[in-house]
Amino acid sequence: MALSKLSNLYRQVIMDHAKHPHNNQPLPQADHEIELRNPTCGDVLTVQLKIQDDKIIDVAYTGTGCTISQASASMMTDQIKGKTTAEVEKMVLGFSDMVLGKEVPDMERLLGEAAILQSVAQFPARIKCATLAWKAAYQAIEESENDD
Amino acid sequence: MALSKLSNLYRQVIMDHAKHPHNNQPLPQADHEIELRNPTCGDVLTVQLKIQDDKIIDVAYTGTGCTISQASASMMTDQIKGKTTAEVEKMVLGFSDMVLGKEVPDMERLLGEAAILQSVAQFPARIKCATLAWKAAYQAIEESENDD
Amino acid sequence: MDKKMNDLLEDFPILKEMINDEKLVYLDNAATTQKPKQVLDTIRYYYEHDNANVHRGVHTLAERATKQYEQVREKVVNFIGGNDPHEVVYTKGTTEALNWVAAGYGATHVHAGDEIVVSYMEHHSNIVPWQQLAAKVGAKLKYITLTADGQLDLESAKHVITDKTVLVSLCHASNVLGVVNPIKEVAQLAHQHGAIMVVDGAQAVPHMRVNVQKLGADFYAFSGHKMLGPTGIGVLWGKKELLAGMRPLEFGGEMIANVGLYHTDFKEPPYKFEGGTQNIAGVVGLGAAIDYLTEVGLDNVTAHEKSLSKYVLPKLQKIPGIEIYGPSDPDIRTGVLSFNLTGIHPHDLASALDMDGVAVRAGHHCAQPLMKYLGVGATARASFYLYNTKADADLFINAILEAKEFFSNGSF
Amino acid sequence: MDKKMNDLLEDFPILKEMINDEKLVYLDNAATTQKPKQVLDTIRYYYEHDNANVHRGVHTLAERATKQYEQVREKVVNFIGGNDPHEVVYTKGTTEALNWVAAGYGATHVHAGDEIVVSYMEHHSNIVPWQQLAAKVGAKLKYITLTADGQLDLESAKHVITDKTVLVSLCHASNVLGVVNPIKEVAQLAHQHGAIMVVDGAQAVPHMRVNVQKLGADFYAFSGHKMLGPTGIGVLWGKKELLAGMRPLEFGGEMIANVGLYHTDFKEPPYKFEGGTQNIAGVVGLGAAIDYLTEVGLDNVTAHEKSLSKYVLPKLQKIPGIEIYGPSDPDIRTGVLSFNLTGIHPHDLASALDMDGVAVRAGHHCAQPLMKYLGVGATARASFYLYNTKADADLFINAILEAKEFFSNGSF
Ligand SMILES: Cc1ncc(COP(=O)(O)O)c(C=O)c1O
Ligand SMILES: Cc1ncc(COP(=O)(O)O)c(C=O)c1O
Repeated sequence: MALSKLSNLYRQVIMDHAKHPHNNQPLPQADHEIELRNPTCGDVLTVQLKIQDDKIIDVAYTGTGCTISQASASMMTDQIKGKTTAEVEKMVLGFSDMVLGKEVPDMERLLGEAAILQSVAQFPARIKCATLAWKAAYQAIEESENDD
Repeated sequence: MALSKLSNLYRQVIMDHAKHPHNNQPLPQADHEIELRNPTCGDVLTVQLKIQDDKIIDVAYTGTGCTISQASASMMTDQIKGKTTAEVEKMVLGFSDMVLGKEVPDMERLLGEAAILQSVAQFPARIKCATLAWKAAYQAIEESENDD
Repeated sequence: MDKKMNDLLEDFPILKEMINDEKLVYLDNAATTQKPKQVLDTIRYYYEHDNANVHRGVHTLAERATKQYEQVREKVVNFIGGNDPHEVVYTKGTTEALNWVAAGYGATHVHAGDEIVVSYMEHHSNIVPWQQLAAKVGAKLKYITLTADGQLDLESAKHVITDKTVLVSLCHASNVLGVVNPIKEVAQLAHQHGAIMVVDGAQAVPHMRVNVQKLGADFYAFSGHKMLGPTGIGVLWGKKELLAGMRPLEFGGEMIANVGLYHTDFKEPPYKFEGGTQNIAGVVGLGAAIDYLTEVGLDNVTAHEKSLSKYVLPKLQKIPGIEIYGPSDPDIRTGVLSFNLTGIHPHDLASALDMDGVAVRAGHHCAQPLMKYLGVGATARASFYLYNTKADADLFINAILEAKEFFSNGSF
Repeated sequence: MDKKMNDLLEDFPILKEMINDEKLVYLDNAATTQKPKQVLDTIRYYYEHDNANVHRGVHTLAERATKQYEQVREKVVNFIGGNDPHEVVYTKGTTEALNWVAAGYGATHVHAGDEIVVSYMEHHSNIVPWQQLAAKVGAKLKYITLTADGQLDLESAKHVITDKTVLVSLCHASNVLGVVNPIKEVAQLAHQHGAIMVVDGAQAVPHMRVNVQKLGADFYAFSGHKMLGPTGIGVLWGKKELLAGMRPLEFGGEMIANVGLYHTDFKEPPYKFEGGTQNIAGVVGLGAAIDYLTEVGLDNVTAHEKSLSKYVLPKLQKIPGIEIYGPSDPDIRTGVLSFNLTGIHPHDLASALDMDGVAVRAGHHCAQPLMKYLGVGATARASFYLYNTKADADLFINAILEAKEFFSNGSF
């Protein structure tokens, strides 16, 4: 059937994250927050961070969206928790390159489980869905740096 | 030579009118005056009329333009002098139909010498040049009727 | 029309395109339609034989181009039931047309305290220009509500339109709900209150016989690309008196009678609005699209779409967990079907359908206020047109069932 | 390029068109150019394989259309020496681009008492928008004069541009006088006084290598149809910071981030300016035109035009009773030649040339202030492009001589 290619995108682990997303709740102690919108579909995602000494102490997100944006947000929160802001910035750029189909050195180590979203590169219309949460995290960190 | 068709347009009598136009001076005793512009080429033509008891007592024009617009203005002034305003309105509509290539009943009688401009119909880009003076006369008459 | 159907399909080469190894089933016609050979041939012929700039030229090509450019005005006015080609203004599309009405007419005719009325089912292009206008002049923007099944609520219209209303702007057909609005009734209401009636005809002109005069429209806008024509061309039809009182927004080029150093006189409508070189080949292509639709017959187009929606709607309604927006009676529906499946985000659904070659849209369809009104973030939308077949409808339904299976049962 | 000349002519089928039984000699390129097969093929291919609406779609065609639409932005920015595709805004043409700068940037950045500077050689599209703006905000419009031989007078520019100047807008190349303006010098002058530099590049981009950054332009506008591309598409290039501070003028469709009932947030540039469905096929065709010009090489185009004007200018200068506007030195001229013959109105001349298949323009060339400045009502204009040949130039000169004979000696 023609949907076989679809299985490349909707891997079991992605479906699991989308159905049972991690860190999908408000973060009352957050000190930085960014709301981003996927203007094509109207989906809205809010990423909240608690940053201390340039480290992501905690992270969570709220908002609705498709499987890809939800799974990506869930994985993102898993992966960046405990990392330094510099590390996260590098991860976001790596993630963005990855879904654009570019070669990312050391991808698996850099992005952990989120590396599975590499398959989004074959579905260009879905790139914006995948990057939304990561972009929000990046912007929140940038904001935090401007605070200093 | 390829200019042979051109002789259809630029007949001797048209050239003569253009070179030595009739009634091509200001008309101090005029009681109606319309200035019209051919926006494509920027040519400006002012037609002045003296109307009494619904009759064109005198008519003249000033302004510059191409051979066709000059000859047409010159012939127009010749032809409408002494006619009633109703007759002139009919002439203008007939002239306009003629240069658009439509059948005009009794054309020669209606338009006199100006019927020679029929050939303009083969040069659609020049129709505006040919009709400018006639339109101005028409509008001046309309204006005069609104005065009453 | 069905008898001619096979010939008609031959006119649209893109329908043979393979998408993800499946034949294309193009159901995104509300976004833009495909173009028949006749339109593409006409555009090409124009460029290869007649291409020149219009109006300004004495030479033969300029004359040929000008003639065609002006003849299409006559085609347009006949097509939409107007009577004066000078009431046809060429624009980039519906969006530009509505913006010109808002900024060129509205800005001088709508004043502080006046009210502008739209509905909850409008496309952004028929909301945001009025928001901007309202904010600029201090007018108020009001929304007509919808009935429970997604039709324009005429009772609401009667309340919302008052003597304070100066302008009502509604879509003739919705790009989401598959309904046709009672423009004639609303126009009467508007006129009773001294307001003018603006109509967004983007989803109507391609699909049904439109008569702007019978509708009582004062301005009527539509796009070429949604009716088999090229992109970058649309029409603003407006009543002569209103166009005369409307300010042009693009100055320069051919819209001018006389330019002084510090002052300029404009030409009469429609020319005063057409500043700069227009999309001449687009105009010529629009003319070819009108010819094509006229040949097929607008009534046949409407009937064909209705027969398709009668065919597909019951099948769709039977799918468990589906929610379809707009009336459930196919008799009052157009070929636009918006829906959601429980537990499947429309984006995921659209990706799945695309794997089967089925092109549908997912998102807010440039109607965010309507989405909020319906309480959804987004929907999937399939929109049919004259070249779609029952086979397309079957493939569409099958693709949905497959996608549902894929996402619900984890068949991966 | 001359070696490739024969191949190149094959790319333009319209050049074989017979006009009044003579082969077309198309010398109206400043009005609009002809289109090579490659451009027409690309447009057709797009419609037959990839046509969909951009940005909004999840399906394959939408993705293909979007990709091409955005790739052309990169082509454009490379072509004109910019560095950020997001500084490229698609417009209907130069006229719309300049109007958007006037109404979208000027209306909020030009204030009462400020001065706007243009020159006497501007096209109406680069005069009337500024007149309108000046009238609206109470600013003053000032004109840089020309030297006796029709070049921009830099001394005048130095007097006219002062600390009161907030905006200078000049054509890069004249559509009448055949001159290229010293934009770089004027931009420096403007910047010294804190003014921004707007450039009307309609007659430059098709004919010479342009680098907006080296020129010091702040906004730069041009049209696709004058550079082998389709009608209905043009570009406004603007510096990021300036585009960010510029108001969009067409609201609706894809330019929106979020629409509430009474308020709307716009996207970032360039998207906030591109409201409604754009001329997508036009964009694709513009991309093909850029590819074609790049392949031929802009320097070759310039050299070819220069060689033609060097060839034809002396022949023209020798005709008794001719007056040619602009510099007499072919080394500083483009392929645009405006002239008058004593005793023959340019309209009559153009009709006569048309009988010989030679297409030239007659009129004010949308430059009425310049006509008044030159003290003429109208001129004839021949404008050459890359597909014109020395044979064309000969036919042109012969046709003039014939026409002169016809009108002066009464050979009829
Ligand atoms: C110098 C110049 N500026 C502006 C324009 C206007 O361009 P468009 O008609 O493509 O908007 C033209 C073309 O007529 C031109 O020659
Ligand atoms: C109802 C409606 N109005 C307006 C528009 C805007 O049309 P365009 O994008 O051609 O300007 C659309 C199409 O998207 C529409 O469906």
